[in-house]
Amino acid sequence: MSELRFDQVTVRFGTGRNVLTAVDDVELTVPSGQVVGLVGESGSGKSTLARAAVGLTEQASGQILLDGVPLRHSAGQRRPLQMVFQDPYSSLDPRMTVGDSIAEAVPRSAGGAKHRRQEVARLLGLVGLDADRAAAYPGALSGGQRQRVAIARALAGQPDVIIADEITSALDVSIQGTVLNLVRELQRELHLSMLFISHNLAVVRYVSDFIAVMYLGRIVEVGPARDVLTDPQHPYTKELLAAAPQRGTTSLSEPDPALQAVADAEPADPHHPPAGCRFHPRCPIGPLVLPGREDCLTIDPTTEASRRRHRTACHHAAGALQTVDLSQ
Amino acid sequence: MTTTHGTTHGTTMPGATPPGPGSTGGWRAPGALAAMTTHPWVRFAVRRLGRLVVSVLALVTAAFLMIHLIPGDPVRSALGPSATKSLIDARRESLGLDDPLWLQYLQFLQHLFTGNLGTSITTGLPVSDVIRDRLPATVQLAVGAFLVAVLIALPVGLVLGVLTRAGRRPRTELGFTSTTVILAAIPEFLLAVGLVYVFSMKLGWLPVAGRSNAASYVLPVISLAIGPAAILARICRVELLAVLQTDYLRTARAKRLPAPAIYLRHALPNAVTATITLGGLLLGGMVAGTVLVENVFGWPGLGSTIVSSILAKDYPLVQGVVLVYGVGVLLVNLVVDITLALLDPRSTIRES
Amino acid sequence: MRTKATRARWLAVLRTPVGAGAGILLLGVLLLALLAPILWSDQASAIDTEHLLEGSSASHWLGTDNLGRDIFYRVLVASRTSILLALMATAIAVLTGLALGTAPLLLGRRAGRLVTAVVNVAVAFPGLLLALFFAVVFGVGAKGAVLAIGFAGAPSFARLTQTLAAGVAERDFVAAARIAGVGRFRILLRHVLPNVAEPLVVNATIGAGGALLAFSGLSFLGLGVQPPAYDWGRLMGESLNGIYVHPAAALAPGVAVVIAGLAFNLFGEAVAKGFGVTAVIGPRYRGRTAETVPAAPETPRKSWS
Amino acid sequence: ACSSGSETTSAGGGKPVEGQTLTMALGADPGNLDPQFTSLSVTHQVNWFLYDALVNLDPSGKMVAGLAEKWEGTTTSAKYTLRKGITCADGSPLTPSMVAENITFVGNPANKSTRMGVYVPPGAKATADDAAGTVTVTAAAPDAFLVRNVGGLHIVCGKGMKDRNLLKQGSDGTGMFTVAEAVPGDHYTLNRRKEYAWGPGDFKADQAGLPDKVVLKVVANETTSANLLLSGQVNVVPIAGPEKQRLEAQKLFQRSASTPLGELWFNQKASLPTADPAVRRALTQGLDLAQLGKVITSGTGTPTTSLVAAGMGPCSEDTVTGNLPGHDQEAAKAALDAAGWKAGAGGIREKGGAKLSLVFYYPTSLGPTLQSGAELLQKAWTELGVEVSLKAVSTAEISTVVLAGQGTWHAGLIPLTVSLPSQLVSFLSGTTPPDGSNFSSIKNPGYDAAVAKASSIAGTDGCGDWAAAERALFEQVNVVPFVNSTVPIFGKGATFELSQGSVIPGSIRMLG
Amino acid sequence: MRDLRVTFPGPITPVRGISFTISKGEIVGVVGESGSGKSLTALAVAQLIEPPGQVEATSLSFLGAPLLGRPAVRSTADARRRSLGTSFAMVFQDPMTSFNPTKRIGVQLAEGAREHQGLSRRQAMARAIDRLRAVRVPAAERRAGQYPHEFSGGMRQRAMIGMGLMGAPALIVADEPTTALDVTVQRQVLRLLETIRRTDDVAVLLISHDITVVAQVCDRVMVMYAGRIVEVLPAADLATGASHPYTRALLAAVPDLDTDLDEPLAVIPGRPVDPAHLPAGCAFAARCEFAQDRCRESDPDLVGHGPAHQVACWNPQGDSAWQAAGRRHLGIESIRTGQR
Ligand SMILES: Nc1ncnc2c1ncn2[C@@H]1O[C@H](COP(=O)(O)OP(=O)(O)OP(=O)(O)O)[C@@H](O)[C@H]1O
Ligand SMILES: Nc1ncnc2c1ncn2[C@@H]1O[C@H](COP(=O)(O)OP(=O)(O)OP(=O)(O)O)[C@@H](O)[C@H]1O
Ligand SMILES: [Mg+2]
Ligand SMILES: [Mg+2]
Repeated sequence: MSELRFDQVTVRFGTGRNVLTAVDDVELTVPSGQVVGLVGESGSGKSTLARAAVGLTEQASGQILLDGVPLRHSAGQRRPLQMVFQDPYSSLDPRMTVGDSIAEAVPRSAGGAKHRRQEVARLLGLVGLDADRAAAYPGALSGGQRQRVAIARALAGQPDVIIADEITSALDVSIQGTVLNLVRELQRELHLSMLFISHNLAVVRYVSDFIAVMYLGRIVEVGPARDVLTDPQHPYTKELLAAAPQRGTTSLSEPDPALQAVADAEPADPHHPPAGCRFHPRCPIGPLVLPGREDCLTIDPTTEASRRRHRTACHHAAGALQTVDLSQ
Repeated sequence: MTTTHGTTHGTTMPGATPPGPGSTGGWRAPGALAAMTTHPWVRFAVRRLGRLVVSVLALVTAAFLMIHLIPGDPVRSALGPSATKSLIDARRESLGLDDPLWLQYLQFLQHLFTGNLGTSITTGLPVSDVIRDRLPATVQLAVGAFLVAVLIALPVGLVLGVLTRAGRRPRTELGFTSTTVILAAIPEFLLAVGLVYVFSMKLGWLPVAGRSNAASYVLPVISLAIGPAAILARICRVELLAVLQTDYLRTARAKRLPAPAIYLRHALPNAVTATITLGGLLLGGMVAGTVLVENVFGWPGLGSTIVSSILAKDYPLVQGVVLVYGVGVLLVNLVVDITLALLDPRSTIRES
Repeated sequence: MRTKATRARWLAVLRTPVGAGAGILLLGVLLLALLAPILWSDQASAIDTEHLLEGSSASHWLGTDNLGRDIFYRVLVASRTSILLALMATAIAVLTGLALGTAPLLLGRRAGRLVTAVVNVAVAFPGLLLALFFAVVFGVGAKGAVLAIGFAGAPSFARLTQTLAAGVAERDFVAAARIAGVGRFRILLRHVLPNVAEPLVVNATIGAGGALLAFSGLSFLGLGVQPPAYDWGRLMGESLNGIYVHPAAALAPGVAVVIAGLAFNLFGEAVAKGFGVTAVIGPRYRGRTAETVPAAPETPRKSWS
Repeated sequence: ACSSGSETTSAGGGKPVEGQTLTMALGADPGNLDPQFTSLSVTHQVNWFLYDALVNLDPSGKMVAGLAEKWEGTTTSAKYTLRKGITCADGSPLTPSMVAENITFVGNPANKSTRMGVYVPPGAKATADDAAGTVTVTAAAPDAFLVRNVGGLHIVCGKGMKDRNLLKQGSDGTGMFTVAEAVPGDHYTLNRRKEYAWGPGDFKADQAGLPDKVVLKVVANETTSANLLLSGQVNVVPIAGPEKQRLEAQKLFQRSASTPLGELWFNQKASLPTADPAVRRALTQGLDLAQLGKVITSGTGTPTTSLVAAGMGPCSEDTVTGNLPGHDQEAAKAALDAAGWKAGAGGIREKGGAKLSLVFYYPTSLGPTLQSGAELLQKAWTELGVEVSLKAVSTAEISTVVLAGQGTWHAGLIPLTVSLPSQLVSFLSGTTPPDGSNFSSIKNPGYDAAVAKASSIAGTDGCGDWAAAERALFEQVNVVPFVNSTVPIFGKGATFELSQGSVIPGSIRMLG
Repeated sequence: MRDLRVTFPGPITPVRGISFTISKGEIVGVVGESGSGKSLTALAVAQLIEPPGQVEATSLSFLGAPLLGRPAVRSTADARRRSLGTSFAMVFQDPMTSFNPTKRIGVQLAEGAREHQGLSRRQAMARAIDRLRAVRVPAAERRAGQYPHEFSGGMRQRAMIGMGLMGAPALIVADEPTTALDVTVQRQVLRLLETIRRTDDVAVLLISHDITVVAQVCDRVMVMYAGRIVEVLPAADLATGASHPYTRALLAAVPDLDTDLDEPLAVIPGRPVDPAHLPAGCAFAARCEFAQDRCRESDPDLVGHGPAHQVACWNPQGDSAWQAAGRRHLGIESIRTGQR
């Protein structure tokens, strides 16, 4: 329905010496009616990006545009962007019935109390819950049910775009499936645009049309889901793919001794991100492994990214330089 | 929240700042100075000192304003409604109250720096002398009671924590809780009177009052210490119970350490931190308790001065006492914070 | 808005022996405070100069004071003043604390941080200092004492509220409400306050016990209630000097203070235990918090319970 | 009848023993020990140990030898002949010129001594004849009790006169003791001078049972003091409050002094309702003074007989009994009606639209009984149709508000303790504050006339006129003294005598 | 271990009769939904269940020595403690909270060695540094002097494993050691366990909720449900040989990189059972597609089902049955109707 665009968005926390750039100059588009999956390791800034979009965090610079218009967040208005949170246990007020929680999100302009009640019943139905559940408190619901309520609440705001931040990672695997199915179903039914955040490539793959990979506050690769998964350009994407457990392969193959230098490297400190390519201390094709790649130490690969396949932020990405058209 | 929290850089311990494994690329090359200023201890000290200075300033200003906040005219209210105008004017003049407020404030600060706290209205002695004479007795009493409270509360709280962990011995727990709640609800002065009755009058074991020999410290210190000790013991137990629930204690058990090692080496230091935080606050409260206890035991301290100076509207003395007392409390808090920082390496970080 | 589960927990609290005992005790104390002056203020103020300063007897259970008034009735009647003042001071502490503690949520970031800083400094100052301050500013009397004890308790309440509210505010349901366009004030009322209510109630209850104790101390010293009004502290101040002559008269107001304080404290403890509240401010040392509020638990990477 | 006392077996039960330490409890810290710059009675007690006066008073109030063995004088001059061999604490002899210097110093208003006007009349000067060993004092104005007054001044020796800072926490006098240690707020230790032989009257240096050391302990709480006495940690304790009863029950050695406590004053500034004698009389009639006295002394008081503290003055005539309006509620009401104060709205009397509303002051420092007394008084006057607001004030406020002011108080319980009728004159007549000390604006020609007559007669010969003066006051209900409190001083392991309410050091006997 | 039970007052029995044996050098995985009793099993094995929890078992022995029952003499108790202290290691789920925050990592590692192996302070510290190196903590010497909060999560988990290696462990029980970690770090840690198993011939009991993780590293997989083992099979057979409906459902519910994008994911309807209200019969019956009356009446035992394969099911399904029946189960309908 609507296109969400992050235009050079930067988010910083703290001040002075303690400043932390959680999201650094991010450029990302969620095309209308499509699902963009955002993956990346913990602390890479995925949630921060999402929170900036819905106005929970202020961005230091850049714009977030909905259909080309900068988003404004003022109380009382319909919020075209809605978010579903990771933890269904903390995203529902334990002191409120789920009906109230959902009703609260129904825009005031839409109608009176009666309308709101009907809307709650409709939404509960939409996410596969009985309407009489509206009177229940979250404590009486299972994790999966709560996550459905959270989704219903997000839908109550009549959003154009939904941001789903790791909505399954707090759930048991057996429940994860039902939520993923629901998300897919609803997205197709309602033609929602969606930013689907997860650290699990397999999950992202299952729901997304596009995949963006984030590392230390930057998008390092973005492209159509299938392309990124089958032809990853950035070494970090490759590492993620390799780490994703694969059924049937009992291989935890020892890393190449040559790669030992980076194999056990720690995640970088976001307060002091490495200069040049942020991934270089861990990069299996970077300066610590292959000599002669000193450019990674100093030159930031994101500047040229748009000219590479999948907008990859890597000097030594496999593919040739080319522009990617997200709206293909 | 995330796995990357607290990685090596920026939080290394004193003296040791070799580059981390991933720093080969020189993505952070802290200079010596930068390392110094970013050192957690330095940062902690700077921040803490800043807070102290702000607090002291607030205190000094409040003490100054106290006299100026008195509705109407402090001199008039000191002298009473029927004082003559000439008398009031003369007094105003001598107190410098006709100067603009900022000038008076500056003068006040200047006097403070020279240790001049003014002259007591009732005795005519310099306030600084009065305080100097009486402060030690109060400090002795409060600190003594604090130490006793801690020495009673920590072992009792810890032992009871261990005994009643995970809902064991519910009856003991009930007894402990009720005892401590009752003890904490008894006003110090009542306790003091009771103790004198039993130990001095009936049994004749201890002196009734005064501050002469070691024996004369026993009752005042105990009557002051028992209430706080009860509170402290309870907090200590609750803390210990919380610590006993932690994963790292399970780790310690998984190491098959003997019970004493588990409790003393692993549980105690962690349980003690919160206890100390509270303890510092209690020490401040104990100084308040001295006011009452000093009265009962004829203790030559500042506590009795506090009350009499207020009742006599001896404002310079009240002001001096407020200042000294406030600074004392701030210092105690400083000591507590430093102790905590020493005991718990995270606190220096956590502060920010 | 109280959920059924909450009501059940309250009932559960009252069903434990400590909870039941404390509940009954507290109810009794409050009823006494309400009724005693209506029932017995005549007996309490009947002057009988023929029987000055007598010990306990059949007609005067606890003896008489130096106007021949019956101490037993005076102790009973004093309950209203004592408890009312303690509750007023607690109300001041709680309201001020709530205002200060929730200010960071309502105000902008900068103003909020300023409030936080002020509270942090204020927490360090003990109540007695404030009591002195108010005694000077407002003059010696119940008004100054109420304000002093109230404001002395406020910073710790503010800090507690702040800690608790911040913990709730960073939970996702608050973020969800904000995304849904709910205003700050409404979020505070509908989401934050109900979720911090229990620890606040517990602390207010225990705080009232502390205030009672503090008040009796101030009145005892002559810095609290001024004659001819009387509360337990003043009764103690009057009769404690005669403790060796008429122990019953001297101890009765003290016992009343202890019992009433106990009622508040025990009730608070029982509720705290029933609700699993660990944030408890030590009674009487309320100027300073025993903050044992656990920090909001870190959300593990993946956890399912 | 100065000191009344009861000697009982349990008090000492032993013979006088040597080398003991006497510990005495003081109710408050004496503060500055300089005898010429203090007005606290507790300091006065301490100074008794450190300094001597020219003349002493025996327990019955009779003048006995002090530093002077002989004295004589008129209303304007006094002459003292010093004893021989008196030495100061540092061993230097006490000379008449030293004594003269003391008197002149205190009498000089420029020196702002607090003892001026109390012992030495303002402007009095003294001359010495060292050879004859005499000191002669000349007063600027007549003083009926000049010899006795000046004779009571504590004499400071030369070093102390030069450096008064020495005296703040030390001593330089001819007294029986010297300060060995001063810990303000806690205790003062005094050592006895073995060479001391010039005690009151026929005191002898080889008296058995004198303590070698005296420890004065500051104990504010009377219960604590009583406990200290009972547990033997203290030998001498003055007790004003309810602990009296307990100690009395123990049958301890006891000497008591009585001081005025129930003294009702009316502010008689023109324009105040209490300026009207009829109102004052009615208000007094409305009170049951006996009952009030009982309340404020917890039943231990004695009826007042004079405005001068009982047993302290040179005169002993009862001027009070029968001269105060008796208790008569109905008469009081009628009198108020007659005075124009008619019952108004809310039962409060009114006159010309103004309510009969009185502010009543009473001191907090004299114990909780005054509070009760005030409440009783409030009740009684309320029944008369008078609105009474009580105001408890500290001693400091009393002296600044009442004694120095002219404002908003109407009546008060303000006990004034004096030991000579002449000391009362400035409070009861003459200029009002701020220039004078007639704080209740009394204008009583009868009193003034009687005083004028009495002042011209030196010594006890004027007693009859002084008594007439007091009676004139009571007739006009200018001031209503009705009860004295007795403050017993208890002793355990020691006996002693009192003079002017203070323990006489030379009378102390330690018992073993 | 035979017939292990863990009981809490209530009475709740979250672990109801578990039997298994782990041999040297073997990695055994335990999977199951949350609350199925995995952690309690691990804790029971490690003798870390505190009263009021109670552990019962017909036999529970480690390296041939019994672990249960109060030893008659003190020395036996000490010996048992020592033996457990040196040859039994435990790695917990949350590396953030499993270290004492007030003690240096090195000290925490050395502590056990000083206690059980009688090493001096210096020796123990040297060994700690050596072990840190062995688990590939870079700059081990400096790291040993740091506090836990200065470690990253993965690093802490490695240090935790290093702590287990201070002695000469025969068995490492790892309770969800990678759950709190990033996928890339997870792989490092799993690799580390693998390496240790290979080089030191240590047995590993690896607990995880994620069947794919277990499948990757383990030799043998035990599937737990409601406090019981419902299926044991070699990890290699997981994809094809699993025959308990629960195992099947678990496998199908987790998407992987090969999941068919056009099909909805498999779903296990309903909720896990509450250990306080166990149904009669098979605990899984209520959620089971193939449940029959018999399933609801009596609880099946764990019985052999081919070599190295045991199943506790009255109605185990073969690969083909699953394929056929499973489809029915995967409709949107099941979502829409909610969870029963
Ligand atoms: N409110 C905040 N204040 C300071 N730092 C923050 C705040 N929120 C997030 N950060 C930091 O910003 C960085 C990015 O965090 P973010 O939560 O966006 O990561 P993420 O990719 O969502 O991680 P995860 O997968 O763990 O959810 C982290 O280093 C985090 O510590
Ligand atoms: N101390 C206890 N008292 C009562 N019940 C308990 C206790 N500890 C655990 N349980 C119950 O035992 C059951 C199994 O718990 P356990 O921790 O072993 O599950 P798990 O399989 O490890 O789950 P997870 O995957 O969440 O770690 C749970 O239902 C839990 O509620
Ligand atoms: Mg996130
Ligand atoms: Mg577990």
